[in-house]
Amino acid sequence: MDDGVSALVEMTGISKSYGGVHACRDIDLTVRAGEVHALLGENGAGKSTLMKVLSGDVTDHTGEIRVAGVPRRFGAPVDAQRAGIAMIHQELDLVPELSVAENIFLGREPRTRLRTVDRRAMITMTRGLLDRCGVRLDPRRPVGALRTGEQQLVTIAKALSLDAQVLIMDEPTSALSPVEVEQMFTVITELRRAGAGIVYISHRMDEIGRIADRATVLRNGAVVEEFDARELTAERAAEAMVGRPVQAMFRTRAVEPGEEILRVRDLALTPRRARSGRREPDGISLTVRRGEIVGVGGLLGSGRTELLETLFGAGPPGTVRGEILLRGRPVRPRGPRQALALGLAFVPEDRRIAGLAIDHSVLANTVLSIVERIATAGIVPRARETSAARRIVADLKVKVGSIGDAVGTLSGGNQQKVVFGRMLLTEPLLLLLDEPTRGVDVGAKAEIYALLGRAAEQGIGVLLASSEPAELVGVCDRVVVLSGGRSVRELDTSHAGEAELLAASMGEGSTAIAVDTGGAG
Amino acid sequence: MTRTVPHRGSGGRVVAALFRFQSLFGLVAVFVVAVVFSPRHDGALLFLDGDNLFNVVRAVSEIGIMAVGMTFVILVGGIDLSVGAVLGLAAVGSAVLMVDSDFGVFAAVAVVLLIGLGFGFLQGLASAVFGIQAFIVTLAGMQIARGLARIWSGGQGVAIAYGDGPGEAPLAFSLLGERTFNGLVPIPALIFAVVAVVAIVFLRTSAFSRHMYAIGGNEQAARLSGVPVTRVKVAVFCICGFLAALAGIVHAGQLNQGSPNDGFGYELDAIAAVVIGGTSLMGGRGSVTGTVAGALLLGVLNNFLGLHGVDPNIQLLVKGLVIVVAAGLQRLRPAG
Amino acid sequence: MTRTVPHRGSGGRVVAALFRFQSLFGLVAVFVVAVVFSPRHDGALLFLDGDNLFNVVRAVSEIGIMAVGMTFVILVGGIDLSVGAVLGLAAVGSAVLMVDSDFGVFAAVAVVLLIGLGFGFLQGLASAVFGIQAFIVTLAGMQIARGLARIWSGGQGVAIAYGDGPGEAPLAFSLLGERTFNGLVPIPALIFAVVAVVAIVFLRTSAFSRHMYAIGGNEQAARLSGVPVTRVKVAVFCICGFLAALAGIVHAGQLNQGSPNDGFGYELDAIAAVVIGGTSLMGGRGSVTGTVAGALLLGVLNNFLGLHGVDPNIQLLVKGLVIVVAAGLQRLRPAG
Amino acid sequence: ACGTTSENSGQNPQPGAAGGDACAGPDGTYTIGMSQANVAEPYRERMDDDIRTAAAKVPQFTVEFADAQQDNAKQVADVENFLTKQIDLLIISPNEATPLTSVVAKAYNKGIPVIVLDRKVDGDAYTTWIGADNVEIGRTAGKYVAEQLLPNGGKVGELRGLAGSTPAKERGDGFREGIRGTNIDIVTSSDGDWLREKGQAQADAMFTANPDIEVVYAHNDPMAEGAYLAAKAAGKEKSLKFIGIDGLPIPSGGLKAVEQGRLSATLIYPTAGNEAVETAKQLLIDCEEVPREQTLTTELITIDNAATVYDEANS
Ligand SMILES: Nc1ncnc2c1ncn2[C@@H]1O[C@H](COP(=O)(O)OP(=O)(O)OP(=O)(O)O)[C@@H](O)[C@H]1O
Ligand SMILES: Nc1ncnc2c1ncn2[C@@H]1O[C@H](COP(=O)(O)OP(=O)(O)OP(=O)(O)O)[C@@H](O)[C@H]1O
Ligand SMILES: [Mg+2]
Ligand SMILES: [Mg+2]
Repeated sequence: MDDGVSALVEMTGISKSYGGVHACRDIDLTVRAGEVHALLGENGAGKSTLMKVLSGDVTDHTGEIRVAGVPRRFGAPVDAQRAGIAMIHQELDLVPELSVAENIFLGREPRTRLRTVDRRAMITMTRGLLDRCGVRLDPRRPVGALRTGEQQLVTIAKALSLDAQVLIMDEPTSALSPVEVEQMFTVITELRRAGAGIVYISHRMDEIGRIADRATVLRNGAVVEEFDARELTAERAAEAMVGRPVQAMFRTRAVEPGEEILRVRDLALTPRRARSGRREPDGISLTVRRGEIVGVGGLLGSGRTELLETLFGAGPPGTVRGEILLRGRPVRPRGPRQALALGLAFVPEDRRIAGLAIDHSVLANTVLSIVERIATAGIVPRARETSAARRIVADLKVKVGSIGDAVGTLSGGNQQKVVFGRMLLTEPLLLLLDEPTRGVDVGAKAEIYALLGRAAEQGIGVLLASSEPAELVGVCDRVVVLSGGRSVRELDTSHAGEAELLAASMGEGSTAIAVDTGGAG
Repeated sequence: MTRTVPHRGSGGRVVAALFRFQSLFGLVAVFVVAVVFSPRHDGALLFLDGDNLFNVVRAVSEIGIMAVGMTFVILVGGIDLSVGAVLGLAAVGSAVLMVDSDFGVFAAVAVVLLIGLGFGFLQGLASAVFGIQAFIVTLAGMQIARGLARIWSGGQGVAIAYGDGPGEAPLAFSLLGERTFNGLVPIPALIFAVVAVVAIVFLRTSAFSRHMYAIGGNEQAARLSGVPVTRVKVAVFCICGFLAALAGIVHAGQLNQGSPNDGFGYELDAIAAVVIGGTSLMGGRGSVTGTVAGALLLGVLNNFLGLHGVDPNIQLLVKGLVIVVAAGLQRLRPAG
Repeated sequence: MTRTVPHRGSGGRVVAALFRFQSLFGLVAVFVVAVVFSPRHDGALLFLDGDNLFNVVRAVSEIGIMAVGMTFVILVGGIDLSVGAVLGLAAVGSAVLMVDSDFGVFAAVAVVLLIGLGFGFLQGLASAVFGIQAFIVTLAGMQIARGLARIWSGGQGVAIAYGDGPGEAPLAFSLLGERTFNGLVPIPALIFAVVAVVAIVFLRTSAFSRHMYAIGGNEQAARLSGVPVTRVKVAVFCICGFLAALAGIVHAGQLNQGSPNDGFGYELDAIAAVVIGGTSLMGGRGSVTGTVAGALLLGVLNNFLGLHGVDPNIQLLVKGLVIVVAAGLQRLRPAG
Repeated sequence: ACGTTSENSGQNPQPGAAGGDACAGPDGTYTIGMSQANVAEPYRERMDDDIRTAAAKVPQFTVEFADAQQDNAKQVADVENFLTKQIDLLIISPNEATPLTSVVAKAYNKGIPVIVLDRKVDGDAYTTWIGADNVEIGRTAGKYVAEQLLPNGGKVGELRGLAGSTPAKERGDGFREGIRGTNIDIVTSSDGDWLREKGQAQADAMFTANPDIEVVYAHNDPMAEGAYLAAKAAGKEKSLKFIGIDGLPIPSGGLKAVEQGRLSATLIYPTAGNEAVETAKQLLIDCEEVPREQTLTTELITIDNAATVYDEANS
C-alpha cells in the first residue's frame, strides 16, 4: 500500500450501526494526496454513512480517524471542516431562502472590520467560485429558485470554497447532464493536481473509469475489494458490488408497439404567474404507444421535468394550449388526482421533497395512492393494505426489514423503489418517470430497467426523462429531445447512439442555454 | 445482495412495545402520584372516589372533545386557535335558539353543529385554498367567532330555563347536565368517550385518515400521490369546528346557560392535551389515544391540585412544569 | 459552461421591486382608509392629528418591542407564547424592586432585563437542547411566568409612587410615561423605534442573522455547514425574553404600576404583527421591517375603529377580517 | 399595595366642579365616551346596557362605548381616543386604579367632566365617583350567613374571584369581617376566576375534599351557580346553601337564581349606570354641582324580594 504517496486520511476499523442495522463494519480506508478515490457499493452499502463519519456528521461510531497522521475525533461537521475535510452531501443540503452566496459561506461568512457580514466580498468570492465550476449564476439569487442541477453545482462550489484537503463528493452528478459533468471533471482534475484528495461516490459506472484512480467497494457495510480504478470496467465494478455477475443492463428486446396511448401536439403552457427558473412547455409534440418506452432527453433546464409535470397536472396553474390525447380522447389533467384517475402515474425527480413522507412507514408510503380504491365504505381493510404493500415490495425487491419501518431508514435506491411501487400499484396506462434511477445502484438500476421492460410488456406506455444519455439510448425505443421547452428532435435508438443524442441536445433552437465552449467565463 | 434487516433483540422489542404506549406514560405517572398523595377522608382515598373520578372526566370532557378535533387539524400540519371561541358561539347559539327562537332540541343542536362546521369550513378554505397560515386564519377566526357570539347574545349570558312554555328550553336538553348508569357516569363524559372511540377507530381504519397523515408527513408528496389535499384539509377544519360546536352544546347543557365568553382560552388547553399526547405540531405523527391521555392528564392534575387546595399561583407553576415534562417524555422514543 | 440566465422583462422588474415592500401593502392600505374616512373636527382630520399619530405608535410600542423579539424566534422556526406573561412578570418586577426593595432605576431595570433573558434562556434550553416543541415549552412558560408574577406581587397590582422616600420609585422611571421632543414623541415609541432599527440593521448585516435564517430554512443544512444551531436557538429565545422584559418595563413605566395580569394575551397580538408583516411561521423567511409594519397596522386599525366609536363587538369582526386579508396579501408575492 | 401618584396634584383640580365650559345647557348636544374595563363580565355588560338605556332617554346625549378587554394599556388608549375626538364627558369604569389615574387626570385637566364608576382612580382629578363598597357587601354576606344560615356556626367553602383582582380581595375580606366572632369556619377557598364553569369544577373538588361544608360563599353569582350544579351532580343541592354577589336583573343573573331557589341569597352590586347618566345630565344640561362621591347601597336579596326587585330593575 505504501507507495510513497502520503495518506491525507486514514480511517481504521470504522463501525457504525443504526439500531440493529450495521451500516459500517470495521472499515479501513485511506485517502491520499492527489488521488480520486472512488467509493462504490449498492444502495445501502454504507458509503454515505462512512463519509458522514469522516465529515463529522455521524459521531457515535467506533474506530479511528487519522488526519495527516494525527488521530482526530470530530464532534460536529465544523470540526471536520477545520481539519480540512469537506463533504458534498447526497441529499442537497442547502437553505432555499438564502442566496447562493449566503449558502456557500454559511457558517463562515467573511466579516468587515465592524464584524458585520462583508457582503461585497462574499459576492465577489462567490463569482470566482462559480466561474471555476463554469456556472453563470447570480450569487444573489435565492437557492430555492434554482433547478436541482443548479443547486448541485452550488453545493460543489460551496465545497470548493472550503479549500479542503479532502473533498468528499457523495453522488455529485446525479442531477447533472453531460455538459456539467464534464465541467466538474475539469474542476476535479485541477484539485487533484493541487494535491487534494477526493472521495468520489457515484452510481454512474462510466464516470468511475474516467475520473478515479482507486476504487474501494463496499458491500453490507464492509470492504469487499479494492481496485486500481483505471483498469476498472463497469462490469467488473458491478460484479464486485453486487457479488455476482450482473446480467445485461439494458434490454435488448425488440418492441412490438401497440395502439397509441398518448399523443401530445404542440403542447404549451403559459403559467398564470411566471416562476423564474422554470421552462414550461412551449411547443412539444410526441407520442407514446402501448408497450413503448419513450425517452425525453435534453440539457439541464430544457423542460423535461416541466413537461411531465404538465402532463400530470402538477405544473403551475395557467393556460394550456395544444392537444393532449389519451387513447384518442382529449384530456386536460387539472391535478394529480385527476391524472391518476385517467391512468397516468408520475414518479417525481426528487423523492425526498416530492415523493415520500420520510417518517412514515414503507407501508403507508406504498399504498397511499390506492387506499381509496381498496377501501370499502371508506374503511381500509388492513389485510388488503399489507398484502398489496408486501407484494410490491417483493416484486421490486425493496430491501426492508419490515413494511412497518420508516421509509427514511431505507437507502436511496430503495426509497426510489417505494415511490415507483406506489405508482405501479395504481395500475397505470402510462408511466411518467422523471430521473427514476437518480442515485440508484447498478443492480437496482438493472432491476428497474427490467421492471420497465415488464411494465411495457404488459402494455403500459412509459415516458422517461433522464439526464443520462446511456440510459436513454439503452432503455428507450425512441427519444424525444427537448430544448428550451420545445421538442426539437426525435431519435430512434435502434439507429442513433449517445453521441447523436448529445449533439441533438446541444443543437439548435436553444434559448435558455448558451453553450460556451471557451472555458469558464 | 445487501440485506438491511433491522435486527432487534427481544429486549428491544419489549422496549418498542412499551413505547407504543408512550403517550400514556405521563398520564400514568400523574395518576399514580394523585393516588399516592390523595387526601383521605375516613381512611378512604378521596381521589379514587368513584364520583371524583367521574368528575375528572366530566371536567375535561369539553376540552377533550375539542382536542380530538384539534388532533385532526394538527395531524395535517395545521392548528385551530378558534375552538374556544366557537365553543362560546355554539353555547350562545344553543341557548338563544331554544330560549328565544323556540327551536326544539334537535333543531337547535343541528343548527349549532352546522354553524360550527361552517365556521370550520370557511377557515379551512382560507387556509387550504388561499394558503394563509392556519395559525393566523384561526387567530382571526377566534376574534370573529367571539364577536358573533357577543352580538348574537346581546353581550350577556343567555340563561336556559326548562319547560314547555315560550322562552323555555325542552327538558331533554338538560340531560347534558345529568348522569346516567345509576347516576354515575356524567353524560358529557359519555359523549367524550363516544367521540374519542369513533375518532380512534376512524383514524385507524379509514382511507381519509391515511390521507391526513400523508399530508402532514409530506404535503407535496401527498398531492402527487393523488391525495385530494385541499379537500382533506378543509374537511379536517370542518370536523374540528363541528366538534368545537359539540363541546359548546355540552357546555351550555351543563351550565344551563350560553355565554359569549364561554370557552375563553380553551384552545390552549386543547392544544396542550394534543401535544402532551405525543402528536407533533409539524403534522403527520400522532394519535387520538394520546390526545385522550393528554386531556385526562390535565384533568387529573387540576383535580389533584384542587383536592389539595394548592395555592392557585403555585398551581400555575406546577401545571407549567408538568406540561413541559410530559411533552419531554414524548422525546424519549428510541430513534428509528 | 452552461448559462441559465433568468430573463425578466422590465415590467417584471418593477413588479418585483414593488413586492419587496409587500409587507407594507397592508399598512399602507389601512392607513389610506384611516385617512380618507377619518372623523373630522372643525374640518381637521382627527386621525392625522400629530398627537393622535403618536398615540398610535405609543399604543403599539409594547406589542412592537415584543414582536421584534418574536420575529427572531419565528425566523428560526420557533414560537414564544410566554412573552405576554414575561411582560407581566417584568412589570411586577420593576415595581416591586423599586418600591418594595428600594432598587435604583438602573439596578431594577438591569435585574428585570436579566430575568427576562434568563427566562428566555431556560425556554431556549428546553426547546433547543431537549427538543421539546417551542409551542408547548412556551405555553408552559407562560403559565409559570404568570404564576411567578402573582407570587412576587402578592397577587395584586403594585402601584409605583415616585419620590425619594422609601417605598417610592426614583422619578427617572416616570420618564417612560413622558414625551420628548417638545412633548411630541412618547418615550415608549422612541424605545420601540430604537429597538426596531437596531434589529433591522442587525438582521441585515450580522452573520448571526444569516445563521438564524439558515436554521429556519433548513436546520439540517445549517448544522452541516457548521452553524452552531443550538447556541443560535437558545440565543434567540434569550433575545425574545429580554425584549419582552423591556416591554414590561415600558409597560410599568407608562402605567405607574406592575400588575401580574399585565400583558395578558399580548403574545397573540405580537404573533399577529409578525405574521401580518410577512414572516413565515415555518421559519426562514421574514423581516423586522415587516413586523414593524404589522404592528403599526394593528395600531392604526385599533385607533381608527376607536375614533369611529365602532361597537366593540363589530370591532372584533373587523379586526379578524383585516388580519386575514393582510396575511392573505402576503401570498400575492410571485414565486421565485 | 395601593399607592398614589402625585403627578396630577399640581393641576389644581376643583372637586365636584361642574366642568365649567362643559355645560351648555339643554340646547347643546353632547358626546359621552364610556370606557369600560371589559365586557366579559356580565356585571359590566349590564353597566353598559344601563347607560345605553338611560342615555337613550336623553335626546342630547350620544354615548360611545369602548371595551378595554381587561387591559390597562388598552383602556389608556381608549381614553386617549376619546380625547382626540374631543368628547364632552367621560364615564370610565377603570380596569385598575393606578394605571388609569394619569389619563383620567389628563381628561379632567382639559376641562372634561369625568365620572368614575365602580373602581376608583388614585388622587382626586375626577369629577365624581359612583360605586358600591365591596367590603361592605362582603360584610353583609358574612352577617347573613352568621345570622340566618348558620346561627350555630358551621363550615363554609369560599369560591373566590380572579386572583389579583381588587373585588376578589375586598369581598373576601369583608366576609371575614362579617363572620368574625362566630363559630363559622372558612374551611376551604378556591379560585373560580369569576367563571361559572370554573366554579363548578372547583366545587366538585371542594365537596369531595370537604364533605361537611354547609354553605358556599361565592364572590359572584355565576360561580355560585356553578357550585350549585356541582352539588346537584353530587346529589347535595338540597342540603347545601349557596350565596353569591351581583344580583344582576337579567335572565341569567342572580336575582332569577334566587327567585328560582337555586341560591339562598345574593347581594346587589349596583352597576351605577343609571346614576352615571343622571349625573351626566346634572353636569351638562342642568349645570349643577354633583357630590364627589356617591356610594350606592347594596341590598340583600332572598326569595322574599327577588321577584320584586327584578321587575323594578327592568321596568
Ligand atoms: N438515519 C438512519 N437511520 C437508520 N438507518 C439508517 C440511517 N441512515 C442510514 N441508515 C441505514 O444504513 C445503511 C447504510 O446507508 P447509507 O446511506 O450509508 O448507504 P449508501 O451506501 O450511501 O446508499 P446509497 O447508494 O443508496 O446512497 C442502510 O441500510 C440504511 O438503511
Ligand atoms: N423557481 C422554481 N420554482 C419551483 N420549482 C422549480 C423552480 N426552478 C426549478 N424548479 C423545479 O426544479 C426541477 C427542475 O430542475 P432540474 O435541474 O432537475 O432540471 P432538469 O430536470 O435537468 O431540466 P428539465 O427537467 O427542465 O429538463 C423541476 O422539478 C422544477 O419544477
Ligand atoms: Mg448514500
Ligand atoms: Mg428534471
